[in-house]
Amino acid sequence: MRYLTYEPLSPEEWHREVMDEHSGASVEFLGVVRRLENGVPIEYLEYEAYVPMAEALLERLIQQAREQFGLSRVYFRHRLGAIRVGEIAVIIGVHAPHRAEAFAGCQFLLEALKRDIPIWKVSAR
Amino acid sequence: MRYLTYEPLSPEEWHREVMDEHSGASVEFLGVVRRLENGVPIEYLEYEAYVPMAEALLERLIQQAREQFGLSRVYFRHRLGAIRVGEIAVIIGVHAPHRAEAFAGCQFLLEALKRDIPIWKVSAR
Amino acid sequence: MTISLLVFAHLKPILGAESRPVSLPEGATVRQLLDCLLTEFPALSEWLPSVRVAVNCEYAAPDTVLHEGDEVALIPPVSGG
Amino acid sequence: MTISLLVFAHLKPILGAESRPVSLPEGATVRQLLDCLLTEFPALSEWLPSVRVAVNCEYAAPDTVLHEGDEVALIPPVSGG
Repeated sequence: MRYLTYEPLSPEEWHREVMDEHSGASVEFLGVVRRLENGVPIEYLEYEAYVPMAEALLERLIQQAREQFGLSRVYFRHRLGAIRVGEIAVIIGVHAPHRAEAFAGCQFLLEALKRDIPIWKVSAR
Repeated sequence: MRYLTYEPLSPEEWHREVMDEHSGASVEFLGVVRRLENGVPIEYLEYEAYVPMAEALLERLIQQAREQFGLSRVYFRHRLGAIRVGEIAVIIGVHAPHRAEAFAGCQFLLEALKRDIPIWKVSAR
Repeated sequence: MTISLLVFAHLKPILGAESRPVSLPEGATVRQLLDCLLTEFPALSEWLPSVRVAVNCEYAAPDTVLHEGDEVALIPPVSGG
Repeated sequence: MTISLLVFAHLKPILGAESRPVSLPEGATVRQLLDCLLTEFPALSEWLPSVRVAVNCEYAAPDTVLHEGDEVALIPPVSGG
Protein backbone atom coordinates (compact mmCIF):
# COMPACT_ATOMS: atom_id res chain seq x y z
CA MET A 1 0.00 0.00 0.00
CA ARG A 2 1.37 3.34 -1.04
CA TYR A 3 -1.30 5.84 -0.04
CA LEU A 4 -3.18 3.82 2.59
CA THR A 5 -1.80 2.53 5.87
CA TYR A 6 -2.94 0.94 9.12
CA GLU A 7 -0.11 2.75 10.97
CA PRO A 8 -0.50 6.10 12.78
CA LEU A 9 0.11 9.07 10.49
CA SER A 10 2.55 11.90 11.12
CA PRO A 11 3.17 14.80 8.75
CA GLU A 12 6.91 14.71 9.53
CA GLU A 13 7.78 12.66 6.46
CA TRP A 14 6.00 15.25 4.31
CA HIS A 15 7.67 18.13 6.18
CA ARG A 16 11.09 16.70 5.31
CA GLU A 17 10.36 16.92 1.56
CA VAL A 18 12.57 19.58 0.02
CA MET A 19 10.85 22.14 -2.13
CA ASP A 20 11.74 22.51 -5.76
CA GLU A 21 13.41 25.92 -6.45
CA HIS A 22 10.62 26.93 -8.78
CA SER A 23 7.89 26.22 -6.24
CA GLY A 24 6.84 29.10 -4.02
CA ALA A 25 3.76 27.65 -2.33
CA SER A 26 3.16 24.69 -0.05
CA VAL A 27 -0.33 23.76 1.15
CA GLU A 28 -1.04 20.98 3.62
CA PHE A 29 -4.36 19.58 4.79
CA LEU A 30 -4.74 17.40 7.87
CA GLY A 31 -8.02 15.68 8.63
CA VAL A 32 -8.33 14.72 12.28
CA VAL A 33 -10.90 12.60 14.15
CA ARG A 34 -13.21 14.86 16.17
CA ARG A 35 -14.75 14.17 19.56
CA LEU A 36 -18.34 14.38 18.33
CA GLU A 37 -19.60 12.05 15.59
CA ASN A 38 -23.19 12.96 14.70
CA GLY A 39 -23.43 14.76 18.03
CA VAL A 40 -22.32 11.75 20.09
CA PRO A 41 -18.96 11.73 21.97
CA ILE A 42 -16.64 9.00 20.70
CA GLU A 43 -13.15 7.64 21.42
CA TYR A 44 -12.38 5.99 18.07
CA LEU A 45 -13.55 6.10 14.49
CA GLU A 46 -12.91 3.04 12.33
CA TYR A 47 -12.19 3.25 8.61
CA GLU A 48 -12.14 0.54 5.97
CA ALA A 49 -11.26 0.69 2.28
CA TYR A 50 -11.50 -1.25 -0.94
CA VAL A 51 -7.73 -1.11 -0.98
CA PRO A 52 -6.71 -2.03 -4.56
CA MET A 53 -9.33 0.28 -6.08
CA ALA A 54 -8.54 3.14 -3.68
CA GLU A 55 -4.82 2.84 -4.44
CA ALA A 56 -5.37 2.72 -8.21
CA LEU A 57 -7.79 5.68 -8.18
CA LEU A 58 -5.43 7.73 -6.00
CA GLU A 59 -2.50 6.98 -8.27
CA ARG A 60 -4.47 8.31 -11.24
CA LEU A 61 -5.93 11.34 -9.42
CA ILE A 62 -2.53 12.40 -8.10
CA GLN A 63 -1.08 12.19 -11.59
CA GLN A 64 -4.01 14.25 -12.89
CA ALA A 65 -3.55 16.85 -10.12
CA ARG A 66 0.19 17.13 -10.88
CA GLU A 67 -0.53 17.89 -14.52
CA GLN A 68 -3.64 20.02 -14.10
CA PHE A 69 -2.20 22.28 -11.36
CA GLY A 70 1.52 22.03 -12.13
CA LEU A 71 2.26 20.50 -8.72
CA SER A 72 5.93 19.73 -8.20
CA ARG A 73 5.24 17.36 -5.29
CA VAL A 74 2.24 15.59 -3.82
CA TYR A 75 1.95 13.69 -0.54
CA PHE A 76 -1.21 11.68 0.21
CA ARG A 77 -1.76 9.29 3.11
CA HIS A 78 -5.02 7.95 4.53
CA ARG A 79 -5.04 5.83 7.66
CA LEU A 80 -7.35 2.80 8.02
CA GLY A 81 -8.50 0.86 11.07
CA ALA A 82 -9.38 2.41 14.44
CA ILE A 83 -8.26 6.03 14.78
CA ARG A 84 -8.45 7.78 18.14
CA VAL A 85 -9.94 11.26 18.65
CA GLY A 86 -7.28 13.88 17.85
CA GLU A 87 -5.30 11.53 15.60
CA ILE A 88 -4.79 12.16 11.91
CA ALA A 89 -6.98 10.29 9.41
CA VAL A 90 -5.63 11.93 6.25
CA ILE A 91 -2.69 14.10 5.11
CA ILE A 92 -2.65 15.86 1.75
CA GLY A 93 0.38 18.02 0.99
CA VAL A 94 1.29 19.75 -2.27
CA HIS A 95 4.00 22.05 -3.62
CA ALA A 96 3.27 24.36 -6.56
CA PRO A 97 4.77 27.41 -8.23
CA HIS A 98 2.05 29.75 -6.89
CA ARG A 99 -0.55 29.82 -4.13
CA ALA A 100 -3.62 29.48 -6.36
CA GLU A 101 -2.49 26.17 -7.88
CA ALA A 102 -1.34 24.87 -4.49
CA PHE A 103 -4.74 25.48 -2.87
CA ALA A 104 -6.64 24.25 -5.93
CA GLY A 105 -4.53 21.09 -6.21
CA CYS A 106 -4.89 20.22 -2.52
CA GLN A 107 -8.64 20.85 -2.58
CA PHE A 108 -9.06 18.88 -5.82
CA LEU A 109 -7.53 15.81 -4.15
CA LEU A 110 -9.55 16.30 -0.97
CA GLU A 111 -12.84 16.66 -2.85
CA ALA A 112 -12.00 13.60 -4.97
CA LEU A 113 -11.34 11.67 -1.74
CA LYS A 114 -14.69 12.75 -0.27
CA ARG A 115 -16.56 11.88 -3.48
CA ASP A 116 -14.86 8.91 -5.16
CA ILE A 117 -12.20 7.08 -3.17
CA PRO A 118 -13.66 3.86 -1.73
CA ILE A 119 -12.95 4.50 1.96
CA TRP A 120 -15.66 4.36 4.64
CA LYS A 121 -16.14 5.30 8.25
CA VAL A 122 -17.61 1.98 9.39
CA SER A 123 -18.03 2.45 13.11
CA ALA A 124 -17.55 4.86 15.98
CA ARG A 125 -17.10 3.91 19.61
CA MET B 1 6.40 42.24 16.96
CA ARG B 2 3.90 39.41 17.14
CA TYR B 3 3.30 38.47 13.50
CA LEU B 4 6.44 39.87 11.87
CA THR B 5 10.00 38.82 12.56
CA TYR B 6 13.51 39.28 11.19
CA GLU B 7 14.40 35.72 12.28
CA PRO B 8 14.20 32.62 10.03
CA LEU B 9 10.76 31.00 10.09
CA SER B 10 10.05 27.36 10.85
CA PRO B 11 6.59 25.79 10.97
CA GLU B 12 7.61 23.66 13.98
CA GLU B 13 6.08 26.05 16.50
CA TRP B 14 2.78 25.83 14.61
CA HIS B 15 3.05 22.04 14.29
CA ARG B 16 3.29 21.75 18.08
CA GLU B 17 -0.09 23.47 18.54
CA VAL B 18 -2.60 20.96 19.86
CA MET B 19 -5.88 20.74 18.00
CA ASP B 20 -9.12 21.46 19.76
CA GLU B 21 -11.31 18.30 20.02
CA HIS B 22 -14.04 19.89 17.96
CA SER B 23 -11.70 20.81 15.11
CA GLY B 24 -11.32 18.23 12.36
CA ALA B 25 -9.40 20.22 9.77
CA SER B 26 -5.98 21.85 9.72
CA VAL B 27 -4.75 23.84 6.74
CA GLU B 28 -1.26 25.31 6.45
CA PHE B 29 0.20 27.59 3.80
CA LEU B 30 3.93 28.20 3.39
CA GLY B 31 5.21 30.89 1.04
CA VAL B 32 8.79 30.27 0.00
CA VAL B 33 11.29 32.42 -1.94
CA ARG B 34 11.70 31.07 -5.47
CA ARG B 35 14.84 31.02 -7.60
CA LEU B 36 13.41 33.18 -10.37
CA GLU B 37 12.14 36.69 -9.64
CA ASN B 38 10.63 38.17 -12.81
CA GLY B 39 12.57 35.58 -14.79
CA VAL B 40 15.94 36.47 -13.26
CA PRO B 41 17.81 34.02 -10.98
CA ILE B 42 18.30 35.44 -7.47
CA GLU B 43 19.88 34.40 -4.16
CA TYR B 44 17.89 36.61 -1.78
CA LEU B 45 14.68 38.57 -1.70
CA GLU B 46 14.46 41.45 0.77
CA TYR B 47 11.20 42.44 2.47
CA GLU B 48 10.34 45.54 4.45
CA ALA B 49 7.17 46.48 6.30
CA TYR B 50 5.38 49.38 7.90
CA VAL B 51 5.54 47.38 11.08
CA PRO B 52 3.04 49.01 13.47
CA MET B 53 0.36 49.21 10.78
CA ALA B 54 0.99 45.66 9.54
CA GLU B 55 0.78 44.30 13.08
CA ALA B 56 -2.43 46.21 13.86
CA LEU B 57 -4.09 45.18 10.58
CA LEU B 58 -3.09 41.54 11.07
CA GLU B 59 -4.44 41.54 14.62
CA ARG B 60 -7.80 42.74 13.32
CA LEU B 61 -7.90 40.43 10.27
CA ILE B 62 -7.05 37.36 12.35
CA GLN B 63 -9.83 38.22 14.80
CA GLN B 64 -12.20 38.65 11.86
CA ALA B 65 -11.12 35.32 10.32
CA ARG B 66 -11.63 33.52 13.64
CA GLU B 67 -15.19 34.79 13.89
CA GLN B 68 -16.15 34.57 10.22
CA PHE B 69 -14.85 31.01 9.68
CA GLY B 70 -15.10 29.62 13.22
CA LEU B 71 -11.33 29.02 13.39
CA SER B 72 -10.21 27.51 16.69
CA ARG B 73 -6.56 28.48 16.13
CA VAL B 74 -4.63 30.77 13.80
CA TYR B 75 -0.87 31.03 13.29
CA PHE B 76 0.54 33.85 11.15
CA ARG B 77 4.19 34.79 10.73
CA HIS B 78 5.85 36.87 8.01
CA ARG B 79 9.62 37.24 7.87
CA LEU B 80 11.30 40.58 7.00
CA GLY B 81 14.82 41.39 5.83
CA ALA B 82 16.84 39.28 3.39
CA ILE B 83 15.37 35.81 2.78
CA ARG B 84 17.34 33.24 0.84
CA VAL B 85 15.91 31.13 -2.00
CA GLY B 86 14.08 28.12 -0.52
CA GLU B 87 13.51 29.80 2.85
CA ILE B 88 10.04 30.56 4.20
CA ALA B 89 8.67 34.10 3.87
CA VAL B 90 5.24 33.47 5.36
CA ILE B 91 3.40 30.79 7.36
CA ILE B 92 -0.38 30.79 7.75
CA GLY B 93 -1.91 27.92 9.72
CA VAL B 94 -5.50 27.47 10.84
CA HIS B 95 -7.62 24.87 12.64
CA ALA B 96 -11.37 24.69 12.00
CA PRO B 97 -14.26 22.28 12.58
CA HIS B 98 -14.49 21.36 8.87
CA ARG B 99 -12.37 21.49 5.74
CA ALA B 100 -14.33 24.22 3.96
CA GLU B 101 -13.87 26.78 6.75
CA ALA B 102 -10.22 25.81 7.20
CA PHE B 103 -9.39 26.42 3.52
CA ALA B 104 -11.55 29.56 3.37
CA GLY B 105 -10.00 31.00 6.55
CA CYS B 106 -6.42 30.34 5.41
CA GLN B 107 -7.09 31.80 1.96
CA PHE B 108 -8.90 34.82 3.43
CA LEU B 109 -5.78 35.70 5.44
CA LEU B 110 -3.45 35.07 2.52
CA GLU B 111 -5.49 37.23 0.13
CA ALA B 112 -5.69 39.99 2.77
CA LEU B 113 -1.89 39.81 3.07
CA LYS B 114 -1.44 40.10 -0.69
CA ARG B 115 -3.88 43.03 -0.94
CA ASP B 116 -3.67 45.09 2.24
CA ILE B 117 -0.84 44.31 4.64
CA PRO B 118 1.94 46.93 4.23
CA ILE B 119 4.81 44.58 3.43
CA TRP B 120 6.98 44.97 0.31
CA LYS B 121 9.55 43.02 -1.63
CA VAL B 122 12.11 45.82 -1.91
CA SER B 123 15.03 44.17 -3.64
CA ALA B 124 16.30 40.95 -5.12
CA ARG B 125 19.94 39.99 -5.47
CA MET C 1 -19.87 -17.55 -15.98
CA THR C 2 -18.90 -16.65 -12.43
CA ILE C 3 -17.92 -13.22 -11.16
CA SER C 4 -16.59 -12.34 -7.75
CA LEU C 5 -18.79 -9.89 -5.83
CA LEU C 6 -17.35 -7.62 -3.10
CA VAL C 7 -19.39 -5.50 -0.72
CA PHE C 8 -18.27 -2.90 1.81
CA ALA C 9 -19.31 -0.97 4.89
CA HIS C 10 -23.01 -1.22 5.79
CA LEU C 11 -23.78 -3.45 2.79
CA LYS C 12 -21.88 -6.37 4.35
CA PRO C 13 -24.60 -7.47 6.80
CA ILE C 14 -27.21 -7.26 4.02
CA LEU C 15 -25.34 -9.71 1.78
CA GLY C 16 -24.05 -11.68 4.75
CA ALA C 17 -20.43 -11.66 3.57
CA GLU C 18 -17.68 -9.41 2.28
CA SER C 19 -17.08 -11.46 -0.82
CA ARG C 20 -19.02 -14.15 -2.71
CA PRO C 21 -19.03 -15.77 -6.14
CA VAL C 22 -22.10 -15.04 -8.29
CA SER C 23 -23.15 -17.12 -11.31
CA LEU C 24 -24.53 -15.15 -14.26
CA PRO C 25 -25.49 -15.94 -17.87
CA GLU C 26 -22.78 -15.14 -20.45
CA GLY C 27 -22.95 -11.48 -21.57
CA ALA C 28 -24.74 -10.30 -18.41
CA THR C 29 -24.42 -6.60 -17.62
CA VAL C 30 -23.94 -4.72 -14.36
CA ARG C 31 -27.68 -3.94 -14.41
CA GLN C 32 -28.55 -7.63 -14.71
CA LEU C 33 -26.25 -8.46 -11.80
CA LEU C 34 -28.01 -5.86 -9.66
CA ASP C 35 -31.42 -7.28 -10.64
CA CYS C 36 -30.27 -10.77 -9.59
CA LEU C 37 -28.99 -9.43 -6.27
CA LEU C 38 -32.23 -7.54 -5.59
CA THR C 39 -34.22 -10.75 -6.07
CA GLU C 40 -31.98 -12.62 -3.66
CA PHE C 41 -31.54 -9.76 -1.15
CA PRO C 42 -34.65 -7.53 -1.17
CA ALA C 43 -33.20 -5.42 1.70
CA LEU C 44 -30.69 -4.10 -0.84
CA SER C 45 -33.39 -2.03 -2.56
CA GLU C 46 -33.17 0.69 0.07
CA TRP C 47 -29.44 1.20 -0.58
CA LEU C 48 -29.14 0.58 -4.28
CA PRO C 49 -30.06 4.10 -5.47
CA SER C 50 -26.90 5.46 -3.77
CA VAL C 51 -24.62 2.53 -4.63
CA ARG C 52 -22.09 2.72 -7.46
CA VAL C 53 -20.60 -0.35 -9.07
CA ALA C 54 -16.91 -0.91 -9.82
CA VAL C 55 -15.68 -3.58 -12.22
CA ASN C 56 -12.04 -4.59 -11.74
CA CYS C 57 -11.37 -1.45 -9.64
CA GLU C 58 -13.00 1.04 -12.05
CA TYR C 59 -16.39 2.68 -11.68
CA ALA C 60 -18.64 1.13 -14.34
CA ALA C 61 -21.92 2.14 -16.01
CA PRO C 62 -25.03 -0.10 -15.68
CA ASP C 63 -24.71 -1.35 -19.26
CA THR C 64 -21.12 -2.57 -18.80
CA VAL C 65 -20.85 -6.19 -19.92
CA LEU C 66 -19.32 -8.53 -17.36
CA HIS C 67 -16.84 -11.33 -18.03
CA GLU C 68 -15.77 -14.54 -16.35
CA GLY C 69 -13.64 -13.77 -13.30
CA ASP C 70 -14.48 -10.07 -13.09
CA GLU C 71 -14.20 -8.52 -9.64
CA VAL C 72 -17.38 -6.52 -9.15
CA ALA C 73 -17.74 -4.25 -6.11
CA LEU C 74 -20.80 -2.49 -4.72
CA ILE C 75 -19.59 0.90 -3.54
CA PRO C 76 -21.89 2.67 -1.08
CA PRO C 77 -21.39 6.44 -0.63
CA VAL C 78 -17.79 6.93 0.47
CA SER C 79 -16.88 8.72 3.71
CA GLY C 80 -13.11 8.96 3.86
CA GLY C 81 -11.18 11.96 5.16
CA MET D 1 0.24 72.19 12.00
CA THR D 2 2.87 69.56 11.37
CA ILE D 3 2.29 65.94 10.43
CA SER D 4 4.85 63.18 10.15
CA LEU D 5 5.08 61.65 6.67
CA LEU D 6 6.34 58.10 6.12
CA VAL D 7 7.17 56.53 2.77
CA PHE D 8 8.07 52.94 1.87
CA ALA D 9 9.64 50.75 -0.77
CA HIS D 10 10.27 52.46 -4.13
CA LEU D 11 8.81 55.78 -2.93
CA LYS D 12 11.76 56.41 -0.61
CA PRO D 13 14.23 57.62 -3.26
CA ILE D 14 11.56 59.93 -4.72
CA LEU D 15 10.99 61.74 -1.43
CA GLY D 16 14.66 61.40 -0.44
CA ALA D 17 13.90 60.03 3.01
CA GLU D 18 11.84 57.42 4.83
CA SER D 19 10.29 59.96 7.18
CA ARG D 20 9.90 63.72 7.20
CA PRO D 21 7.80 66.36 8.91
CA VAL D 22 5.35 68.25 6.68
CA SER D 23 3.74 71.61 7.56
CA LEU D 24 0.12 72.04 6.50
CA PRO D 25 -2.65 74.58 7.14
CA GLU D 26 -5.07 73.64 9.94
CA GLY D 27 -7.89 71.41 8.69
CA ALA D 28 -5.94 70.13 5.68
CA THR D 29 -7.11 66.82 4.23
CA VAL D 30 -5.25 63.82 2.85
CA ARG D 31 -5.96 65.13 -0.66
CA GLN D 32 -4.41 68.51 0.18
CA LEU D 33 -1.33 66.80 1.58
CA LEU D 34 -0.93 64.83 -1.66
CA ASP D 35 -1.31 68.05 -3.71
CA CYS D 36 1.46 69.69 -1.64
CA LEU D 37 3.71 66.66 -2.14
CA LEU D 38 3.09 66.61 -5.88
CA THR D 39 4.17 70.25 -6.13
CA GLU D 40 7.36 69.54 -4.22
CA PHE D 41 8.08 66.10 -5.81
CA PRO D 42 6.68 66.02 -9.37
CA ALA D 43 8.17 62.53 -9.87
CA LEU D 44 5.50 61.28 -7.44
CA SER D 45 2.76 61.78 -10.05
CA GLU D 46 3.64 58.52 -11.79
CA TRP D 47 3.10 56.52 -8.60
CA LEU D 48 0.25 58.34 -6.94
CA PRO D 49 -2.60 56.58 -8.78
CA SER D 50 -1.62 53.27 -7.15
CA VAL D 51 -0.68 54.70 -3.73
CA ARG D 52 -3.02 54.40 -0.74
CA VAL D 53 -2.72 56.65 2.30
CA ALA D 54 -2.79 55.52 5.94
CA VAL D 55 -3.38 57.91 8.81
CA ASN D 56 -2.20 56.62 12.19
CA CYS D 57 -1.96 53.04 10.84
CA GLU D 58 -5.41 52.96 9.20
CA TYR D 59 -6.16 53.28 5.50
CA ALA D 60 -7.81 56.69 5.03
CA ALA D 61 -10.01 58.27 2.34
CA PRO D 62 -8.81 61.40 0.48
CA ASP D 63 -11.21 63.69 2.38
CA THR D 64 -9.93 62.58 5.81
CA VAL D 65 -9.02 65.68 7.86
CA LEU D 66 -5.51 65.62 9.30
CA HIS D 67 -4.49 66.75 12.77
CA GLU D 68 -1.31 67.96 14.45
CA GLY D 69 1.06 65.06 15.04
CA ASP D 70 -0.72 62.59 12.74
CA GLU D 71 1.46 59.86 11.26
CA VAL D 72 0.62 59.75 7.56
CA ALA D 73 2.03 56.97 5.39
CA LEU D 74 2.10 56.60 1.61
CA ILE D 75 1.46 52.92 0.91
CA PRO D 76 2.48 51.74 -2.57
CA PRO D 77 0.99 48.45 -3.80
CA VAL D 78 1.95 45.81 -1.25
CA SER D 79 3.87 42.66 -2.20
CA GLY D 80 4.16 40.52 0.90
CA GLY D 81 3.90 36.75 0.94
